[in-house]
Amino acid sequence: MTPPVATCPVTVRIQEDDFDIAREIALLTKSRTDIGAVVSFSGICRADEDSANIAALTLEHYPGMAEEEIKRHVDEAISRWPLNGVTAIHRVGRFMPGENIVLVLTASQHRQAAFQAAEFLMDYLKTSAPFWKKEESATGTGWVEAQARDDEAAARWTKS
Amino acid sequence: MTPPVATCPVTVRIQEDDFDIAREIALLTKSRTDIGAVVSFSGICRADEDSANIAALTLEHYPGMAEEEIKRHVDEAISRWPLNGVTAIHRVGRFMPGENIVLVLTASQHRQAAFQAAEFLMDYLKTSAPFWKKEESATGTGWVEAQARDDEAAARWTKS
Amino acid sequence: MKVKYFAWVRERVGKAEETIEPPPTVRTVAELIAWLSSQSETYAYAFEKPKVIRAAIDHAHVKSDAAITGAREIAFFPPMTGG
Amino acid sequence: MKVKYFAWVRERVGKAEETIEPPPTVRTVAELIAWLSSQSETYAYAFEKPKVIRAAIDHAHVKSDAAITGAREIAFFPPMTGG
Repeated sequence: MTPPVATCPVTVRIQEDDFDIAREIALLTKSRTDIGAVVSFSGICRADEDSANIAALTLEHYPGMAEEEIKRHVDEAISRWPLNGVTAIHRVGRFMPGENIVLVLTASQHRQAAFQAAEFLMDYLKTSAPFWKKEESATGTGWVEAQARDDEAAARWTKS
Repeated sequence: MTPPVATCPVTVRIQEDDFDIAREIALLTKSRTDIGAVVSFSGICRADEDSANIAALTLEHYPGMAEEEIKRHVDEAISRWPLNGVTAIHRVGRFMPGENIVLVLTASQHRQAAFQAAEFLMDYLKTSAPFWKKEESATGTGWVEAQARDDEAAARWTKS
Repeated sequence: MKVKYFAWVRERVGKAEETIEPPPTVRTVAELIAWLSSQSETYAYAFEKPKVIRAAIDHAHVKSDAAITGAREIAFFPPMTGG
Repeated sequence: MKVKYFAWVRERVGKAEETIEPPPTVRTVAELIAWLSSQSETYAYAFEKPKVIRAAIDHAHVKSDAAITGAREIAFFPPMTGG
């Protein structure tokens, strides 16, 4: 007997407004009793990015491609792990330290799948989704450089 | 120059009442600008535990030891990863499918530390914190058996 | 010393806690389990598979060869299933 | 074809998008970068380190040897730093 295919609702949004984690989790889990684990990752604007003192961060994206690229990776995550729901929200605009930037939610029967899928999605959001950060600090304004450690983090998911 | 020691507030609670993830995240992050990543794990009562149809789950714990055991593992996590805050809340009592059971929150500058610390804490909560689950299903009532896969998950954190 | 029981160990023993006075020849957790099992069918049933039983002394997990000398509180329970 | 620029590539080129008509000898992303760079100092500056530049054709990441034939929209940008 093949197990019933779990429904896996997917939400991908790019928006200027803040997100509400409790509301997004409720949307993912309400009136379902097959979800045993929900992992949420929220990425927050920090004041001390690489020791420079950040006054604000501006996030630019490639409209159209950004949504498609995130959805491609969500589909990849769903093909790799038994997921019961995925939400990915990336904000764009100008942010002050302490403000939310990105949210990834994964729901599954078991915790390992939820943890791994959330890490996978964040690693690909960092390295593959077309978003760019510009920092404003006391010493001026500049584009954030890509980090080798983020490429390494994404590379560990490559199937050999 | 040594980096400033990050303050890492720790909250460990065992309670019958439900928790509010948004409130707990807000308590962990408010008026701080050094946190770049918050990972939350919520464990939820499922209806289909090991294919039996669960009507309800009762969670029993060892008062005193349960809090101490969780705190020991939180301290271990803080010594292993650069964390800016940890919250662990475990509910006890009787739960229906869909209800929250456990919450682990980890905050850090970077996502890897937050993800790894949350996974580490969940693996140890499963195998080492003195809690026991009893299931009520259509076929009767029985204590949940420990899973070999949970012991294996916890074993991967053992320092060699 | 105070002894506490949890989950199905508690159900089989029929009580959540009690105070016992084992003889001084009982020095380890394993010896305490053997001594309790010799006291009645109830304990023998609760501890019939001693390898499955976990123990804690004063809120810390211990192995079956741990000394019970000086323990204020010993607890017996099945493998944990929280989280 | 439509070309879009993002982040510091956009700032250096001085516009977010434009429509270009490269000659038919320009067949790949790398050749398009070389051709654009030959058009003016502005493009030469924007693409001065072609290995750093990422490209997408019709919303999908491509390598520099990808064919541009039939592309509706080509985008150039620095390595991504979202998340």
